[in-house]
Amino acid sequence: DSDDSGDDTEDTSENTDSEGDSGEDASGEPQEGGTLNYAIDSEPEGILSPNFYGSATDFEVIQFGIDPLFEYDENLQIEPNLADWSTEDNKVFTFTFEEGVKWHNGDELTVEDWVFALETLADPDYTGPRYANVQTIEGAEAYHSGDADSISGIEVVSDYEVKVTFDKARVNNLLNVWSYPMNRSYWEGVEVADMQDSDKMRQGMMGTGPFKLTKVVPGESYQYEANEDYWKGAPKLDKVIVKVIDSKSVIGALENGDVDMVPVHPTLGKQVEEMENVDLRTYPGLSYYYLGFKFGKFDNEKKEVVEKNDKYADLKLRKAMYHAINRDEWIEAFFSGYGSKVNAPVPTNHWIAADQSELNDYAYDTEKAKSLLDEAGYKDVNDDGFREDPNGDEFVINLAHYASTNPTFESRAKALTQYWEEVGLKAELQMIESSLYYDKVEKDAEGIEVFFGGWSTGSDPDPSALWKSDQLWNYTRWVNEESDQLLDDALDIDKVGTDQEKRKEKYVEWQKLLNEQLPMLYIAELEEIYGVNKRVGGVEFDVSGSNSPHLWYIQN
Amino acid sequence: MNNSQSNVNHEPLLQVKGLETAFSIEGKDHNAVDGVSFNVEKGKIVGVVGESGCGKSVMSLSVMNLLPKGIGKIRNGEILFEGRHLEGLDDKEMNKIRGKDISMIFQEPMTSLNPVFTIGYQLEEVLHNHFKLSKKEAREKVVQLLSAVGISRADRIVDEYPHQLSGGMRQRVMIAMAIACQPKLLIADEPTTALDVTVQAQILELLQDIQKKNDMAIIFITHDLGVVSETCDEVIVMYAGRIVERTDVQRLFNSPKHPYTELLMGAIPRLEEEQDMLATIDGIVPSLTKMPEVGCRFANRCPKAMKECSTVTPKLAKNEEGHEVACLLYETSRPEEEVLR
Amino acid sequence: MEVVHNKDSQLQTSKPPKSMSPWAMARRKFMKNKLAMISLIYLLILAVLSLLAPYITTIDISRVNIGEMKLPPSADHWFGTDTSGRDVFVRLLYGGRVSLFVGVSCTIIILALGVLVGAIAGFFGGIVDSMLMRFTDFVLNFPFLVFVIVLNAILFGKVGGVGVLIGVISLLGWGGVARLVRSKILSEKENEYVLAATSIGGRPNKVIMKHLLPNVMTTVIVQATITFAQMIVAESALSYLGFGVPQEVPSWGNMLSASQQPEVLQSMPWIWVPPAIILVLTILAINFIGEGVKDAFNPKSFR
Amino acid sequence: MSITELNKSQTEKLLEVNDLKMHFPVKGGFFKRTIGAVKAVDGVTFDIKKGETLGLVGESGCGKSTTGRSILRLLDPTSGEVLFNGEDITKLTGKRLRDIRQDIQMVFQDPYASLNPMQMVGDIISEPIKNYYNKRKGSELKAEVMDLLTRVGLPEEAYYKYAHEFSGGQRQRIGIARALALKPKLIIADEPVSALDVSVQSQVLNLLNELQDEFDLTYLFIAHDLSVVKHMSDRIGVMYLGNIMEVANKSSIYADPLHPYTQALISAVPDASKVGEKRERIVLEGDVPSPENPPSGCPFHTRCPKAMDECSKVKPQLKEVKPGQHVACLLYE
Amino acid sequence: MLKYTLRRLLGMIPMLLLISIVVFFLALAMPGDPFSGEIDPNNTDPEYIEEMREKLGYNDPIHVQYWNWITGFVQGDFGKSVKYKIQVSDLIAQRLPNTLFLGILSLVITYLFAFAMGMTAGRKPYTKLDHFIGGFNYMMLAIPSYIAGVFAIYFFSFQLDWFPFNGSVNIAVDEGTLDWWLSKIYHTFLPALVLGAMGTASYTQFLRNDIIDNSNKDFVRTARAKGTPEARIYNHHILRNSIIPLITFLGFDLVSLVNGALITETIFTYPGLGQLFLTSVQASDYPTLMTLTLMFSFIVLVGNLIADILYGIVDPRIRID
Ligand SMILES: Nc1ncnc2c1ncn2[C@@H]1O[C@H](COP(=O)(O)OP(=O)(O)OP(=O)(O)O)[C@@H](O)[C@H]1O
Ligand SMILES: Nc1ncnc2c1ncn2[C@@H]1O[C@H](COP(=O)(O)OP(=O)(O)OP(=O)(O)O)[C@@H](O)[C@H]1O
Ligand SMILES: [Mg+2]
Ligand SMILES: [Mg+2]
Repeated sequence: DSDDSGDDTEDTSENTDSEGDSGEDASGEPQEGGTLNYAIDSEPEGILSPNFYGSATDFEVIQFGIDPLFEYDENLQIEPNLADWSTEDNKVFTFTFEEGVKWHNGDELTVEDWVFALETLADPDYTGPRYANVQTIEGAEAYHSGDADSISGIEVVSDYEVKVTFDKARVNNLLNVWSYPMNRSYWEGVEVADMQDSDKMRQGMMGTGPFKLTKVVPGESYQYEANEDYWKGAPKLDKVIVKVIDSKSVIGALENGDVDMVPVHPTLGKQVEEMENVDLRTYPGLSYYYLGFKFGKFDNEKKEVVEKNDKYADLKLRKAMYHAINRDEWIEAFFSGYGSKVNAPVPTNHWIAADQSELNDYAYDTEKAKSLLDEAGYKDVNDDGFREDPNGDEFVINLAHYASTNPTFESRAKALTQYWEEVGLKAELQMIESSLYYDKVEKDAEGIEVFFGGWSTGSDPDPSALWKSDQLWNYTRWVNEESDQLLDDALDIDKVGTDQEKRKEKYVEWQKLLNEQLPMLYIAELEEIYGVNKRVGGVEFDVSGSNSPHLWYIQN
Repeated sequence: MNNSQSNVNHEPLLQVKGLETAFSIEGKDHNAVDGVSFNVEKGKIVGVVGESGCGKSVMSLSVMNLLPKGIGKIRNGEILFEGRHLEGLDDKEMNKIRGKDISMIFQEPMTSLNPVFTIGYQLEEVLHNHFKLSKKEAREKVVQLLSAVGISRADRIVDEYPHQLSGGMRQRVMIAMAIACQPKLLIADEPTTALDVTVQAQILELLQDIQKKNDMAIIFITHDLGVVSETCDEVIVMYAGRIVERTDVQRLFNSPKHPYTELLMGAIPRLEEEQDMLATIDGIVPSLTKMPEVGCRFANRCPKAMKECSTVTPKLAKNEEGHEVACLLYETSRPEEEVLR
Repeated sequence: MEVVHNKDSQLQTSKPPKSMSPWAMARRKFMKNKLAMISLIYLLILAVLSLLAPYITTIDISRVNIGEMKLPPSADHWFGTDTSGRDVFVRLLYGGRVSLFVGVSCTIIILALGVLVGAIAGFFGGIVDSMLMRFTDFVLNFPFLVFVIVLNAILFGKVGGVGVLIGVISLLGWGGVARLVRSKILSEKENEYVLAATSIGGRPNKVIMKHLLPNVMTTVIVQATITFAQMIVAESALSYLGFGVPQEVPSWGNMLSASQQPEVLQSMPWIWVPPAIILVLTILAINFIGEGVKDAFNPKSFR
Repeated sequence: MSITELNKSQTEKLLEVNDLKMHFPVKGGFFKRTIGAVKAVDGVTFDIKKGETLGLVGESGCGKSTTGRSILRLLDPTSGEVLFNGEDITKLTGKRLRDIRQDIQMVFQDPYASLNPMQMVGDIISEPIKNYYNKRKGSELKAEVMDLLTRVGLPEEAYYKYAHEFSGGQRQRIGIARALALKPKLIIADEPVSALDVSVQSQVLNLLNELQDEFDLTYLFIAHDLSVVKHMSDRIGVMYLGNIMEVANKSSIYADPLHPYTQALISAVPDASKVGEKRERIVLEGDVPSPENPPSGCPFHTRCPKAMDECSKVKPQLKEVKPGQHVACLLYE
Repeated sequence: MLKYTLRRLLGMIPMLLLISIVVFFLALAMPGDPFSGEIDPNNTDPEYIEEMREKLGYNDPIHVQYWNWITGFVQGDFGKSVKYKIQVSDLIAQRLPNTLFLGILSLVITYLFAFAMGMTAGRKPYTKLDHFIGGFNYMMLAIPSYIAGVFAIYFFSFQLDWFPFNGSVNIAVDEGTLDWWLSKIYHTFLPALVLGAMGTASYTQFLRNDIIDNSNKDFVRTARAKGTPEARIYNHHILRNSIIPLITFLGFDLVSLVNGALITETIFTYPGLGQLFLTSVQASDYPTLMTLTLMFSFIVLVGNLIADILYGIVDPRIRID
């Protein structure tokens, strides 16, 4: 994670395909007019298109002007927005578009605009990071390599209906497919290769969302005005100004009313809570922290784990290390309590999350940790106060953590080592420059044994890329056939069909396995926190994020 | 050189009476000039000689009211210029006199001109300070002045900067500046010391010419007795802030009276005569903070010193020939009460 | 300036023949300078406290104390504790260790390099001078902070932390001193005593060592104070920006960088104000000492 | 010194300077190329006999100091030879060069800048001895230095003092003591009194005269004050713009200057002995030209009242016009 | 003058070339590349990253990379920012005006204050006012600019709410209008003040000392002897001499502005080149990083050149041709 904002999960983008839900009725008396000052505390890259942006910060900027085809409800279940769908087999989908939806320039939204978006993403010259979201459409690969002039899997039926055929039936085809249209006439005459650089994307944007972008001061602020023709109803606010502020200014800006709404780092939550004029709003997040172990080395050519590392192979050792950590205290201390324990690599609010009662809770228990270590043969044989390994050799846990200007990183990592030392395990901390950190982890660099990490889950819960033993990003290099099988099964249309519950079952089973085997020590999941000025009304949050901003308003 | 004779009014141009100028050093005032009195007649050249540090410059700066502010001040005495008191005049009043009636040139022609203004500009300034002139008139006048001091390419020099000129030329510019308003008195503080002999000769020649032409009085400060002998009408010999001897030039060189003057003259090698040994004066001029309170200040270096020299302060007095000297070897110099005792 | 040294032989017998070297005179003058002496004493106390920090307190400075986080000043924790539950006062002492150490080391290396290059270029002149000065210009053309950041980013993590910083800062910082020493040597070389030293049979190395360097030394010492202050600022600024000494090492800059956390900036002044004040006081003290030294060596004020 | 001795020693040439040239390169431009030269000394020829004093006069910047320094090889002359006791100093290197400095010493102009402010007087004076006689015993050395101090008229306490505690005249004595320390045969005195007040000046001049007799010294006495030079010297060389214009016994130079420049120079010196009488002064026009761009032919022709056409073309050579009187002027061709 | 300038400009070329090589190798030596750690299974995959590395030429031989970079560079093609995904030239064009504005404003502040205080103090040295100004300056010199920045935000923005704490302009006003300029000044004032504080202090002291020095010069005595009024002596004769070194500092100011901008812009979230530089280091955005580094070096070179040339212009004693 390269932002020094304090948000230190790897959430470099995404999961944001989910937008607030529309049906929600805002409470209070909506008032017409007014300007909302919305702040973001790290610098956006300035790519004002959902089809091209790369950083989550950019999404925060553009969210006011865009509107996706589908949305997610408070259970992260997909539901229609601009378009509805139907499918028989999870391979061929028919999408029906809402009629009468207008682009900001007055054009009417048609399926052509979406097809244009899909073609752009699949274009050989496409410079953004989203090709994977169209890759699964039949014929996309051919189009991408330049072998075809169009994507064969797309069949336009009418202005408001399109049929899309995927290369094969999958459970998550719908979740995965790209859901933002692009206005074809707006982009007329701009080559795909030039889109990212063009002023049309840097200085303006074209969307169907509740607000129109009217002014841009790059890297600094963005001004939106209400889109009176918004298909779900005209917004209540006249204007939204998105400002970039430094994270250290957040409190001051909230307090003196310069900013109405801003994401807040957990450590600041208490202060915001105390403010008279500001409400602290929280909702369950989809990210979690873990401590991973390196069980081997990966060969990226062969796509397999080639070397084994036995240092942490003993499950009792890992369990003892888990029991030694006082996660509640740690979360309270470093996240001011805006978070909670997790016991498996899935945030508890995700729809696939196993019921917590089904999982072991490795509660803080130093005695248990000690006895587990004794059992496993980790004993202090030379009376230096630290345990040696079963062979009687010195045993040091090497913990790696990323470093940035945020000083809490060092202390929270140090605190973890101190927990281990309390049960007699010597531990050393290595802080690694954050820009290099995941590179080293990915390359299984020397010295990386136990590593701290964070992750965000998207709306499609499939964790294969992180856990399958043939995946580069399976950082622990943990190889477990049962796990691989479960993950495959969960996607297998033949096994789970289109039934979400069935799919969830697979994942629950998988979570139990991981909770038992502990290839990672799952530490905590965080809440997302917003500071919202009391004068702002109509804002609702759930696990999928906020509701649509056209419902927001200013009181008084 | 005696043009002043024609003047019926015998009031001297400049009268200095009992001048005491003090510097404050570490909070205490010390007299750098201690009871100096003399007159300068119209059109006369008065030479002031003495070793380094004996107060020549301070005396002249006192007359010009140019003492460093806050450090030096006139403590006592009167300075009368054409009968008008100069001491105690404020800057505004003084500025009307400085550069117009009395002007001054300094030893260092290299640093006395402002390096960032053209020669012409600096000359024009003195004219603007005292007369209402248009730019063009001033410039014409400046060119004229520069030619008058013997600078050949005057119309070009006006636009040049001081660093482009040689030392001799700069001193000429300084002279032009000093005579621009046709002052009645020019104070020249060692104007030729920094110059080579051949150039010194040029400058002395020029000064004498101008003096004659303008009927100007000059106070000529130098430590070169040779220069004094060739240029001055009268000579004042100073030592440690006081005048020890004063008379006209011939008499001084033919029959110096004060032992200090004698030694000074014996110490310089002469071109004309062969000397085996030069006279020497042991020791140095006492610094301001070490001045003896009473007695003759030269006593501790004087070969003819008597016991009383360190207790009795001699006074400057005229003998019959009009030769003034301050030395106890001469009766006239004894303070009255001392004589009585 | 004239007549200030007016003791002649007669006077000397009455006074005790006490004579002082210019060093001694400068020392005496310096000691008379109250502000400089206070500054010096402050700096000495600070240095001693910092050096002795491990002996003064037994606290493990790297330990995170979850139970004692963010405590305001109290009898237990004079300056309170920081967001990691570490005692701010103790960290301040340890921070002084690092900051002063970095400052001193950089200053020494910079001066050594600068004097070496400057003296060689200035004394030998000619082609040696041209080459060295071109090289110095080259180094001087790197914007200091920019290159320190880039270099530090490269070397960081490959070699030990504080050492890298010292190396990088020194490597980029000596140019100014070299130029200064060179010009000082050039002008000092013009003095007749250097000619005299050669004329009485002195070899070049002796002339440099015995005659030139001692006279250039005064300038170097004054420069040393300036450099020292600059280096302390450089270290702390870099650490503040996150490109200085590693975060886990307490230094004043690192402590100050805590003020980038809004909660600390606004509601926990005890965490960032003490290092800020100590830092400012230290620089102030060094500057005063520098002024004092300059004054003490200034021949115009030999009284 | 008896008359016979004097005659004998005076015929022996201690130092011969032949066509000495010292050109300082002028650098300019980005690449610091040599773009010109300051012809500080441009073909100077003279000799000094044992035991005599040769005076060198001339206006500021005419190359007097440069000549003096070149003789001591403090500067490396561009061309020409300097024979000391028949040995060419300009060709010497290494140890031999250092050794020659035992025999030739220098007294400098500025009594302030010529003494290292960081050294004690004792060290200043003993340094030359230490440079050459490293093994000399401490006490012996100290006695020697004390002796020198007394000899130049300084109290013995001076040993432990620093230069800044002395007046200009006293400092000059220290400089003289340093020059004497190696018992040299020739002393080059480069304007030793021009920074001093008249009263102090006479002390130093007298001292130099005394020392000459006592240590059997030969002087090259440089000054710009003609009367001082005349007082000190047996013979006088007059320099102008890097050239010697005239060399002769002091009596003949004063009584009968042949070169127009010498004539002007002498007439320009204000002399206290002639009070009241108005002398005929020859006042030269203009200033000394820059040695970077000296006039062609005779360097003096631009200011010479007797200049002829050919003066700007032909550079006159030094010639013996009268016995013992050498002049470089086309008037005497 | 012109010839000299041209010659100096030519002389800069080899220096720039050398620096460009150094910069290039430094960038090469920097660990990791912009894609290190960019992982996100939701919309990127390892193949995409490898593809991008290849596309951007990270896998070419070194000399080819250098050649491509430097030839592009001299033609004004600085490459594409990896972080912002636009041409570096465009990116710089966006930020440069802000930095320029900040720099100019800070210079104006520096010189205005320095002149006012320096002249006051220099004219009446050793008075109470002088001591006060001196003490103030000592403080300013001792407070590192980042501390000053933090304090300034703390007091002026948060406690007093006088100035904004971030940004360069209020978006609500239209570009080019008077309000827009005022808003820009309003936003830039505090960072400019902080950026200029150190310079102000040292210039004030410098000017004061120089005025005192100059007021003891012989030419001042000459001017007095001419009957020149005291005010004119200070405001004209002395000031003109004291200004000369100060003006030549302008060149070196450019250099310290570069260093200062890094810190100040970061603290005030002011979107200028300094902030961009730090972001590009953190994000390993090499094209931007290299361009900026080279550009800053260039500014230093130019700054030194300007200092030399200004010296020749304002000081008649120096004639350069
Ligand atoms: N600004 C000053 N502050 C303190 N003392 C001063 C100052 N100016 C002159 N003096 C002292 O006043 C005394 C007389 O100095 P003055 O300059 O008048 O001597 P002078 O006869 O002109 O010498 P010189 O021939 O060197 O010019 C000296 O002792 C000198 O030290
Ligand atoms: N190191 C040098 N480099 C360049 N030019 C020099 C150097 N030393 C002397 N000169 C020049 O050589 C000329 C002669 O200088 P020199 O010092 O020998 O004159 P001088 O007769 O001793 O004068 P003064 O009476 O002023 O001492 C001068 O024009 C001087 O500027
Ligand atoms: Mg004087
Ligand atoms: Mg000389």
